[in-house]
Amino acid sequence: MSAGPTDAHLLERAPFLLRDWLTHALPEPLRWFANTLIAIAAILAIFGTLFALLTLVERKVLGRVQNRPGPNRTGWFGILQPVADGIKMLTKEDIVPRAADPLLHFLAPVALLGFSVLTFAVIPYGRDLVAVRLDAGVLYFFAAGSATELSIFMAGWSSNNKYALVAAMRALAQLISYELPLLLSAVPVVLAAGTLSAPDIVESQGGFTWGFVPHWHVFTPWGAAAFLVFFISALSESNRSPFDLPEAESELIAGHLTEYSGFKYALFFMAEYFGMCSLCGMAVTLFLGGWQAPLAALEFIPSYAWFALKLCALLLVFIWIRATLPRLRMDQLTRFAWKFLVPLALVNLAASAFWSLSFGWAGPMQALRWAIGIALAVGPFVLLGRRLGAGIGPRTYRYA
Amino acid sequence: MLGTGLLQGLAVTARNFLGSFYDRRRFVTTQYPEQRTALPEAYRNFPFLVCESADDPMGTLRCVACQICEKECPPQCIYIEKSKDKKPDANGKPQIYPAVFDIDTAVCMSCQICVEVCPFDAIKMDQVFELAATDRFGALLMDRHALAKPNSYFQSIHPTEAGEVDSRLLAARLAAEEKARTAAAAKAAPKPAAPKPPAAPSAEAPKPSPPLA
Amino acid sequence: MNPASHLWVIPALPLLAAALGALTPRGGRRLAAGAAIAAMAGALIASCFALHAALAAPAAHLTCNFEWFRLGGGAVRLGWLLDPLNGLMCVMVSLVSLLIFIFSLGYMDEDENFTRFFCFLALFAAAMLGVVVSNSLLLLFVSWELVGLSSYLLIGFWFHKPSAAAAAKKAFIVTRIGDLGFFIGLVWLYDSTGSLLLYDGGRGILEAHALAGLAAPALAGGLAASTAIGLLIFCGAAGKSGQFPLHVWLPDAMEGPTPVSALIHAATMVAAGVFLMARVFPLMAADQALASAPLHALTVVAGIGAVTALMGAAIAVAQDDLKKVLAFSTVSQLGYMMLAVGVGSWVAAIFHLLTHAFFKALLFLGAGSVIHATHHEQDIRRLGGLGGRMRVTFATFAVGMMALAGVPFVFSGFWSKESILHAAMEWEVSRLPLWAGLAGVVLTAYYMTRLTFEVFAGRPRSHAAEQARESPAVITVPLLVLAAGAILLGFLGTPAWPWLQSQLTGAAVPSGPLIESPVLTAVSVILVALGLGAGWYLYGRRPRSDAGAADPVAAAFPAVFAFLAARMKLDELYALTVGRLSSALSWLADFLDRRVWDGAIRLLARLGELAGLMNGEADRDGLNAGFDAVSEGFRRAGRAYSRAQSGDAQGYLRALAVGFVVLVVLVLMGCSR
Amino acid sequence: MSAALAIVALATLGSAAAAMLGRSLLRSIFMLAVSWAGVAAFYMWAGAQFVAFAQVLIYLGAISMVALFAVLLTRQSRDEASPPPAALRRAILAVVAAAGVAAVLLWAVAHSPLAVSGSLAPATSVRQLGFDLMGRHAAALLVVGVLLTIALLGAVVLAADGAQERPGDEP
Amino acid sequence: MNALQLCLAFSSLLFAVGLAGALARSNAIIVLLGLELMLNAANINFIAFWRFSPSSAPATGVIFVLFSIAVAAAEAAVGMALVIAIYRHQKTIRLPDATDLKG
Repeated sequence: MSAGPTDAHLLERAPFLLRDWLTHALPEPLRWFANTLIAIAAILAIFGTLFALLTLVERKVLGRVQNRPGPNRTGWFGILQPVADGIKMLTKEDIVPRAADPLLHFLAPVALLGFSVLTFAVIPYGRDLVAVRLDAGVLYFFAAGSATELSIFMAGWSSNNKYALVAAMRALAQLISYELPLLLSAVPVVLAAGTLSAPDIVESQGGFTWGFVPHWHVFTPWGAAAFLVFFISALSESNRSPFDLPEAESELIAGHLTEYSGFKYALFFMAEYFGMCSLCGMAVTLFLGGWQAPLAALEFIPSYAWFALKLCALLLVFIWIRATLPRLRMDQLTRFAWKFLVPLALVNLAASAFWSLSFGWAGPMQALRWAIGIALAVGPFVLLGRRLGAGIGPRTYRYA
Repeated sequence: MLGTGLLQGLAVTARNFLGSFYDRRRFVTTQYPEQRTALPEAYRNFPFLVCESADDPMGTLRCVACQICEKECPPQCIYIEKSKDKKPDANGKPQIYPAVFDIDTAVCMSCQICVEVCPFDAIKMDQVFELAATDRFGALLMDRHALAKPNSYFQSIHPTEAGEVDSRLLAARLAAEEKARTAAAAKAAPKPAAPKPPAAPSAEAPKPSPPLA
Repeated sequence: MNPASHLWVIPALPLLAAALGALTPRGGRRLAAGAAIAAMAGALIASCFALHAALAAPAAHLTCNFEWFRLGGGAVRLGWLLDPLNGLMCVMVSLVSLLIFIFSLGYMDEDENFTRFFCFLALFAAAMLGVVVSNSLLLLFVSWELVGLSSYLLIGFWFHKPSAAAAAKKAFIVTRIGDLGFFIGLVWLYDSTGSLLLYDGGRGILEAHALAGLAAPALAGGLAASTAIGLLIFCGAAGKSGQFPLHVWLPDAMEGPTPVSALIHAATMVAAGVFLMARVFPLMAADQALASAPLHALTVVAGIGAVTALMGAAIAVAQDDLKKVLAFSTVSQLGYMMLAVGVGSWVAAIFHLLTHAFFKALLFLGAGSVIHATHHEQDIRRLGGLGGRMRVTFATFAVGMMALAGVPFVFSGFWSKESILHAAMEWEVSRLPLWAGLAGVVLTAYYMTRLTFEVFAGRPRSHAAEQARESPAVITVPLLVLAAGAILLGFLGTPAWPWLQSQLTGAAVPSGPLIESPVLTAVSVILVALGLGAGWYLYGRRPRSDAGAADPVAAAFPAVFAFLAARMKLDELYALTVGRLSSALSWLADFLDRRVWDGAIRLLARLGELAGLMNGEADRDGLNAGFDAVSEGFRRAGRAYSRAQSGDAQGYLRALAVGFVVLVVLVLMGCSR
Repeated sequence: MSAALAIVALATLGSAAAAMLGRSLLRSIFMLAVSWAGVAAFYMWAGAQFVAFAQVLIYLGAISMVALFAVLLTRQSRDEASPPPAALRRAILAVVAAAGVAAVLLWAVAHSPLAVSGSLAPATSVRQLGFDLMGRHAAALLVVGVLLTIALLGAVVLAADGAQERPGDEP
Repeated sequence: MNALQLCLAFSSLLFAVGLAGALARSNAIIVLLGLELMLNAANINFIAFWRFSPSSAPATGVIFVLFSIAVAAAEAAVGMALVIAIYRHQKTIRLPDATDLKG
């Protein structure tokens, strides 16, 4: 964490001022240590709170979508529901099956939460507001994210329960399948920005065309396609509906969480929401301009507020999708990844390469550039979609 | 094109989400403990024992402890002990009454067989559903005091069926009174010309009433 | 901004259309055709701009070179080139292609693989334009091969016809033979100059520095490397342009749909060879300065061209198939162009190339119109009498025929042919090309007259010809446009106003009198008149009455006519020589295998057997025990060794580890001692 | 500095040894994952961040997954344990061979004149790495890409069941 | 013993552990993973020499390790596929049983 922007106004500098006020009295090496600790504490506190709120908001939104009010008993509008849930989770009995592998059974949620939290380190939450400024930040993010698969498998295996094991295998297949498009859809951004460092990627999205169209990657043809692929893969990577096969409660009880209760279950829950938040944060960073304001006139609002706004919007879309779509089948899931997302991401890579190469085109060539770019994004989508949807019609029932 | 269906679905849910804020009629739920919806008449849950008056429920139970329901109950949740003595029933006729009549609501499955087999219209289906208790050993076992509910209650929850039952019982009582009067008259007039065949009103009465569904 | 840097748009547009066509399902006829025609129109517009830019500075070779990829230390560089030669070729190719595309709309209307056809056509045009605009022989070669591929696809478009499939294969293989030479030439060139860029600011292979190095007498016999390389490249050009030894694929290629024939024979594929020669002319001519060399590359080119010109014209005299006549006429005209290159006047070659493209495309499309109207009747003996019914076709065909025949002063063919003959006359090395050219002139006029009278005069000689109707506008409009071109184009390069020549060479050519050498012109006009007259005398005076009647020439000279009709038996000759040679070689190999080697082995075996016999005798006589012991020892050793081959992977790994340790220890002991 | 190295090394070696000794296959793989993470930590220590992340991504994210899949797909395998004498013999041989190799290597390391220059890690930015990969080592990168593609195709072909997809099983 | 030698010693020991595992265990998967450990040990050497090399300009060591990791990934994929193929044929993944090509 650096000293923070010095020329920005007070609100923008508020986090840094607060930190410096807390630690200015300490001698140098200790101060660095304290600063780091404060960063960790801040991330944990903010995202912990966000997690708590998110569980409530999710239930409220799901309720609204289903024309119900949602939880509204605990506290004003159910605001204390997360607290109640937390107390319930913490006071529940922690059961470890006798046939389980106790060490792995214990380690799985811990490791999962650990890796999920690790991914927060490289996301830029605001101007200069990033915990660790890494040269290869995006790579770090995916490396830490990919390690979560191991934890889920650990949970499924160590439970020694057939449902949990099936869920673990599903989780493996699903996460491996969607890791690929997730990475591939991030590569065009790296290509365009020319850096693997998340703060630099956000910086590269600054500026406006004609004063009101921000230079976010999602507003380029390849960026829109890559965002779509990234978003779908992120849904799958965070085991969210409609890709929640590992915990498909109608088939597998609770999947890899079947044998977990009490605090460990809460840890899993937390890790999943953390994963969701960090993936959304990365999506915001890569495609939605990170902490950049959408209009030059709105830049007086501090950058971290913009980031939070975008993050919350994406999370709401996650919830919205959960409220809408039914769960896929396993073969449909993998088919979708390998036959649709991966080719789309690969073609999109070429599209973004074209976009970078045609950087200097101007005037009527700019129109041509857009036409080709859009064709490269939409054409494969339509063709692959037709391929994917071939043979899927209204189902005919033989005996009905 | 791929994805249009998804977008349609998303539009539907978004409409629901937004609509739920300004159109209260969309809501399918009620705030239960405070707001209660009127239960439909056909709703049935757990049996109760019908008594004639709310003032003296034990004295006016219709049950004669015939134990048919106890024997028919599939999960065997009914326990009955006959009384040693007899008490006059609603018609004034002395009858055996249940000294103990227990139903274990933890076991009862609300199948209504006890109601169907009862020849005395003494046990009927209730509409209760808030039977939760904090004591899982005693509180779910209902004794006859807890089970007894007046006929007026029955009238209030199942008016159609109750009216039918009442009219039938009234007919039976009238028939019995008629018979008693005839018998008294016969006792007064030593030679009855043509003694009426002892028609069994209780057996005759249910005939016109269609079986209740 | 360098206009050459946008040059890639020209081939990219039809390529895009081809890609779109490939992705279009069979039903999307409108989409595929529309995309192809729109792309071609766009390419035409872009070509016009390019030409405009090129004419602004005719002498400058505008280039746009870029690095394709870098492997290790070296980089492969490609580039685009823009000069008047390129620009003219671009405009010509895209204009003729556009007209042919439009024509195909009508011609291929009933074909079920309509979309595929347009996809191939667009690919072909893209490849050809790629050949034209590339500034690197490598890129040119790649496009060149793409041209070959798409011509294969197009000739074999009706692949369900065995003859079409065979013709496609033949075209592909024969041109490949030439391309092999081309490729070797390229490799040699790259080896000796380190670049394949044509113009590269002084470092290109067509620029003085590289040429000076190449023209030195480096090979045996005082030959220059440039002679050998030039001849190798000429191999490729000869294959594509149907020059004498490799021309056999061209007439067979008529199996393809007629627009394809027009595209291949008029505008593009065959022109590619001549264009290549003109493009690398500085390289070809580099050895001219070397007076001591026994052979100059251009001499060979001129010779081959002369032979081809004469031979093609002679064969065309005796063909009965409408398109075959035109095909051999193409061979002959290409011979003229090569002749022009060979005698040093590549400008005349390009002039003729341009005019020929128009009038030959016109002729082919006219033939296509006839074929379309008569439901694929191509035999001229069974046609006839179409002049009255298909007036537009007849008129435009007549224009094309007169242009090809070289009817003086009005038609473009006359002017371009005159410039070639004039160049041939001024060549000092030999007069043979001139004689061959003059002989070709009379033959050309003769066979074109014959063709026209057979097809359009007299009365219909078959049911199909009786039923013929004029073709729709989509077919006739391109004909009219091409006819106009066939007339007007000639005036760009008359000696009195040598605009084309000045632009192509980049230096102002002084305008001379309209007729440069009156004697030569008079001779050639007389020869044309002779040819026309002979044709009219034999075929026009009394048109053939029915399809079975014998040809008047065949009646007079049956042997000669049959020889020519059988294409001078060249195919048979190849079958007899090349085919026979390869059979002979395989027979020889088989014989060696069966008799010689087998015999030797048998002999050795016999010897071994004998030795064994003797050995056995000796063994049995007393050595038995000893040999037994030795062989038992071998067997035991083998068993021990095979025990090591346990199939146990870990065992191997273990052995490796132990071996490593032992080795290191041994080495250390050796060192410490 | 060296203390951090020692801790990383001990953790890596310990988990690797535990993985190689462990009875349970799954636990072995998890221990190996720890050991790979240790190697990644070593890379971090040495200042090669990019390699460290690549190590985590590929070893923890991919290779351990593949190994887990292989274990699960071969779960019905006959009992692993060899007859005791053979297993013991192999184990002893293995330890002897490995110890020999280790001894030789350690001896070589200890007796080689290895000079350490510069206390700072050479600064290699990701950008520089990218330029190197795409520039000087472009050919190698191409070859490795082809190798990976072919290896993956080969793996699919090897592991694919020969049975045809049943008709009518489409969604 | 300086830092470089420490690193090299670390890699040697890791190599030995991997070798021991590859030699001692009969399960093909563990053997393959032992090989992976040995590869990792080799990579450690590259990084160590890169880290302590006198000429710090080229990132050859790092690039070598990247390639090595890629090759290791390919090797693991093919190896596991082979294990599965062997399992399908022989219903076992014990290496000592896979001796069909025994001489």
